[in-house]
Amino acid sequence: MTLSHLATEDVFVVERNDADFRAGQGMTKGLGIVFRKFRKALFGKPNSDRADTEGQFNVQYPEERLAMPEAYRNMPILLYDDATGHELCTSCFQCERICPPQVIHITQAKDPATGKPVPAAAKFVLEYDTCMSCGYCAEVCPFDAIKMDHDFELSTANHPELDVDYNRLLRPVSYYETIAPTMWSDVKEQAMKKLQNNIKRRPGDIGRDHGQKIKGGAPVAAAATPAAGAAPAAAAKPRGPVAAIGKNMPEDKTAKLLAIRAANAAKRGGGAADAAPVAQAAPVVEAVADAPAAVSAAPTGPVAAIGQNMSEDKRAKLEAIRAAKRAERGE
Amino acid sequence: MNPIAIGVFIVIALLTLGSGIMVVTVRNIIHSALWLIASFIGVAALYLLMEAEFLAVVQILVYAGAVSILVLFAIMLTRQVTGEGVRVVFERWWVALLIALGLFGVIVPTLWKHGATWEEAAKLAQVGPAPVEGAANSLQVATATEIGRSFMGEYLLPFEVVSVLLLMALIGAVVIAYEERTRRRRVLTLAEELALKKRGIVEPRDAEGAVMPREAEGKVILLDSEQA
Amino acid sequence: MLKTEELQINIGPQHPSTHGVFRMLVTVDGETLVDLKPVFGYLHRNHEQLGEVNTYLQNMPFTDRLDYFNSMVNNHAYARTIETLAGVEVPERAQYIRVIMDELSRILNHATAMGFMLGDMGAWQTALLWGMREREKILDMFEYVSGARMMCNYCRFGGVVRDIDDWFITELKKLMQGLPHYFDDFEGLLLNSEILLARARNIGVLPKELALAYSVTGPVLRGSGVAYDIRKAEPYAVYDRFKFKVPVGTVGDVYDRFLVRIAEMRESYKILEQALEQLPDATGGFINPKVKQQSLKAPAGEAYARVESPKGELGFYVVSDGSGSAYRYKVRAPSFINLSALADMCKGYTIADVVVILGSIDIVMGEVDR
Amino acid sequence: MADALTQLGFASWLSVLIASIIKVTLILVGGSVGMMFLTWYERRSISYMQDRRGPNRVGPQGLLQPISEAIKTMTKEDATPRDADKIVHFLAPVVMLGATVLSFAVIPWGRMFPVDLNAAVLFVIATGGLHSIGMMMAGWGSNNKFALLGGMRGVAQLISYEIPQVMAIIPVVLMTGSMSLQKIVEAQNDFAGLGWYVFSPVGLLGFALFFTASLAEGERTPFDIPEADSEIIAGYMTEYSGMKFAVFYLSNYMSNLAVCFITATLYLGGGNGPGVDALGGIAGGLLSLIYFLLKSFALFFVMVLIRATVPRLRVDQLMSFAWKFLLPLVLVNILSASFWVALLRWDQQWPKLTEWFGAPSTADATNWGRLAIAIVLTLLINAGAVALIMRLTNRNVQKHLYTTDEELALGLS
Repeated sequence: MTLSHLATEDVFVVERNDADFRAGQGMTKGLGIVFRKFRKALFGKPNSDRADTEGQFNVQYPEERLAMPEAYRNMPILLYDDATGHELCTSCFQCERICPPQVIHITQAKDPATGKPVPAAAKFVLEYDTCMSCGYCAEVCPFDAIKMDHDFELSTANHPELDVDYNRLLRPVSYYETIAPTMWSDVKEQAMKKLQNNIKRRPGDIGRDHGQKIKGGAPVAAAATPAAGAAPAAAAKPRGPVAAIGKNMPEDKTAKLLAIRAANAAKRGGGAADAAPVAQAAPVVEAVADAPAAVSAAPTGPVAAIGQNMSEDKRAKLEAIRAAKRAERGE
Repeated sequence: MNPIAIGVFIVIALLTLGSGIMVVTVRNIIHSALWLIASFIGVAALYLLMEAEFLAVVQILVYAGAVSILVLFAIMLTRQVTGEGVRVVFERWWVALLIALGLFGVIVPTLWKHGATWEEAAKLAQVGPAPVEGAANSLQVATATEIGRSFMGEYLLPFEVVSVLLLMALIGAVVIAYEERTRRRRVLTLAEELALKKRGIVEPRDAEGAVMPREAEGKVILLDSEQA
Repeated sequence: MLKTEELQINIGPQHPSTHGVFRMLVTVDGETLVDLKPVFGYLHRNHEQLGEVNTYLQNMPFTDRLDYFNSMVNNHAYARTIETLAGVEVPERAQYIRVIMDELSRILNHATAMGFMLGDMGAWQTALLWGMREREKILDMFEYVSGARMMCNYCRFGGVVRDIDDWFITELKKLMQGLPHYFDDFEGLLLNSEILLARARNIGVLPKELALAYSVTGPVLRGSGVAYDIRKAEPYAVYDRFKFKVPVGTVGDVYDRFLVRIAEMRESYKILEQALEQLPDATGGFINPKVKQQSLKAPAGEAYARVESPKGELGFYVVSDGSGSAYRYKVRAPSFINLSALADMCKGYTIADVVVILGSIDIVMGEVDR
Repeated sequence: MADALTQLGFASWLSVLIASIIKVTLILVGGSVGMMFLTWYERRSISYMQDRRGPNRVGPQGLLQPISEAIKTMTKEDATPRDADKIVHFLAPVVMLGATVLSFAVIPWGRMFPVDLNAAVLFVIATGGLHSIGMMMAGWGSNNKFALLGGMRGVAQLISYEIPQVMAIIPVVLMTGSMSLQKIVEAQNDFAGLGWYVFSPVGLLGFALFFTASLAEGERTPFDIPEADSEIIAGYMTEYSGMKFAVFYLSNYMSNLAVCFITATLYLGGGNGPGVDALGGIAGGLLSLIYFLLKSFALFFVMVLIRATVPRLRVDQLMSFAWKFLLPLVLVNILSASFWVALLRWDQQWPKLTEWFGAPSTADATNWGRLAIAIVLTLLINAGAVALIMRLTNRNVQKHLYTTDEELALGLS
């Protein structure tokens, strides 16, 4: 009885070889194959070519890392422009609406003078612990402000830390360019054009008051107004890999101290003169944003140093891999 | 006789006797069996001390390794494992005492009369085992060769009688077990059930052996989460 | 007379070989199994209710989490249902891409499933790790196209989210160079191993009639000797353009299921070859650009679409009331239906066989409990 | 060693005591270090078979991994189930380890013999049999159904496989004429140290049978049914954790090591090999130790290879394999061994034959003709027996491949 209306030529019966005489030949063959594998893995060199089925395939993780494909998505991040420090996000709520587990919470910025909404987000909170990394937010964002990060080393002992706010979500555009060059170059022009339009509609420092650092090393807000005195302190909060959070409390404290001093100095009117120590304090954790500056300015902290070296290493390696891949693809 | 040997002997003998006493006084019947094993091993150690290596090894192999395990199996297969309510001393304890005394009365004089003293044994051990031909020497060390020769020569008849007895026990066990197996309830597999039904030989039966209704054919079992 | 006593054992929910949190309440007589009661629901995540709350697009990543080995196939089935419901055209190229992903999923699923089954049998993970090696290679490529290894979220209504490029094609060709070696090694390792034969032949027999009565699908059904494959019976996507055969077993035991899975991997390989050959000629883009993904509204009505998932017939049933989310949403999960036959398949065999039979059904608890 | 100490001026009892303590320490240290090496060796080689790398972080090439694991297990919580029989639960691993260590008392390291017992071969088997007590205690004392199942399975398996194991040794004992391991090693020293028993048909079959039975005794795949992790979690070890579990583990691997050592001694010539006699003295002893360890670890590699390849048997298949496959072959092997011994030494066995056919060769020279006859005869017997048994097994398997009428009839009553 067959249920199917399949033609007989479409069906074949698997061979069971039930009538064969068994004298351990099958087991011997298996032992031979396993021994061959052993020999090849022991004397052959490790490989990761997709055509190979022999040799060792491990990647020794902390030292060796696989190249991440550009499309890789882990957790969402927000982008800001390197040059002006303006965030790309305009709080259009598209991501908040599409997010399947609903972990994105945005508050729109308002013009302090008029009280009208401004195309920028005042608060942006993302619950990393509940995020399912589906990538819809990055997909729907019309301003290319939210993107998926490649950093997956996010483990922490402090669970509330995983409600990530604006300060720790922000990454410069140049960072995203390193991890996903082609994907960014596809949308770059359009995104930047939209950003320029939006900047025009942002009064004062709205849109760049979350501690982002423009090229040259100094936080935007610190040099601008005394009212934004809290900004450097906020900037001192680590916003690189979340893994680094909590490990550099001392640095945090010194940074805050320096920030307060800087604010005081700014009040006294000597803001420009004292910008340097602020810059020194702030970039401790700015590993991702501006590595060379950070290295030169880093006060101490073995933890921070390791973090910096790691990410720098990683970036260099990443770039090398990218280049190799591009060459491979014949570009 | 060096002092070490005496010390070791005393320790082992005390352990053996102590475990023997524990066997009959412990309430938990499994513990009792485990103490019995300890006692067996103590005896084996005593054999080893007497340089009867083969005997010692056989003692471990047969008694500690096999017989005691059979005892344990038998205990575990019975219902009451812990034996909490077991009375340790029975009313007719004096019968057991009499039997034990009788055995003691037979064994000790025999040993006294025919056994070797420590000094003789030590001398013999230093000289080395007696040559094979001198089988008449009753003091020789019990090696495997000697035991084998006496089984096949001097004690052939008792040996064969015991063998036949054991063989009978073996065959009996097989017969009983075989009968058990055929009578044992056999859980039908799905394919067997279906084959039976197809042939119309008999109604398939459920676990208790009751005939299952016909509508079981092609039944679909509703699982918990589906019902909910 | 000697009498044996029945013993009740809980196998699971925390047990090495229940493939997730699954409990089998087993009654044994000695080592022989008298009764088995499967207990599940430990992984219940309210998937179907969520599907009625979410919009159609929002539900796509949740389908990844059903059978987390084959998220590509789950996406495909779900997308097909919504496409049927909303009447969305899918370009040819997108269909080809979907087929390639489905067949890659099938290979990786069977490789690991057989590995896990052999692991349950006691073969110390060798077959499993070889399968894992191939799976990793395939997952790397999934990561390249979709951005994630397991939770791919790759399909969209009317196509897929990202086109496959030359890198993918070259890597796929490389991968396919290696796959036959893997099949050969795998077959040579265990297919004729005397111990495997002793453990698998005539164990867990599910006769044809009962397989149909239980409505099991996939390799379990084909192992029982019913040639039923949705790719042939109701060709979806572009499956009618490929030449491949449907392997079926004769006895319906664990060994037959094992053989059918291996044969299916080889057939999938053939499909991949043909799909790669025909892909350049395929018309259309990777996605239908006319479809409004986020605000897709389906007309009132109902739709059921199914695909041949590696585990069996995976179907989604969606009732729409005209709004942007489903009114009723139901998943026909192959693992769940196949699992319902477990209790009767195991009766009369020993405990050691139970785990092997469970392994040969190839369940994923994410799909069973939903 | 005791003599040397006496010469140094110690009292005789003291020297015996010191020598014993030194020996015991050496055995224990050697056994545990060997076990540690063995776990590393197994994990590394099985990794290579599975295209992985295995432990390579702790120490050079991961050699210190077992030490870190020992520290880990020692610092873990040592849990005892509430309703368990506490004393029995505690003593079970001790008994297991004790039984294993006992067997190391007689195991030779190359040509170094800790104790040369007359019944050494039997002693190893007997101490192996003591494992079943530990298993039973662990299974029963844990008050856990899985543990009890595992314990019962283990005991049944050990008792069943003890029989073919002991009987597989009989040919060796027959050929040597002694049960002392030292004599057995000496007897394999012909042909420039290559006269191993495994090169004779009797020894080859005996080797295969003994090794198979030892796999079962050491609970190695495909006979690791007492601790079948996919069925009964960890068998009798289910309720053990921390140090007690480590002791079980230690005893398991040490007994595997012992099995390898014994097999190498019985069939592969122990420390014999080309060049050992030529060197002599301490250098020869070292060389013999190296040969011995090489042989043993090669055997262990075979165990690992088998573990990486085959699934495990079912309980009933395990039993029928022991009783229906191994046992008949073992018996046939004893028969052919007696033929072998009779042919090679008929002057010692049957003086009548010597009168008729003349005295055979002297002890020094080998009688090649007679050796050839013996080889051919035993080969024929053994090969015939193997073929016959396999044929019967095949027929039996094929008969029971599908549900038969007889089986159905069994279900009817």
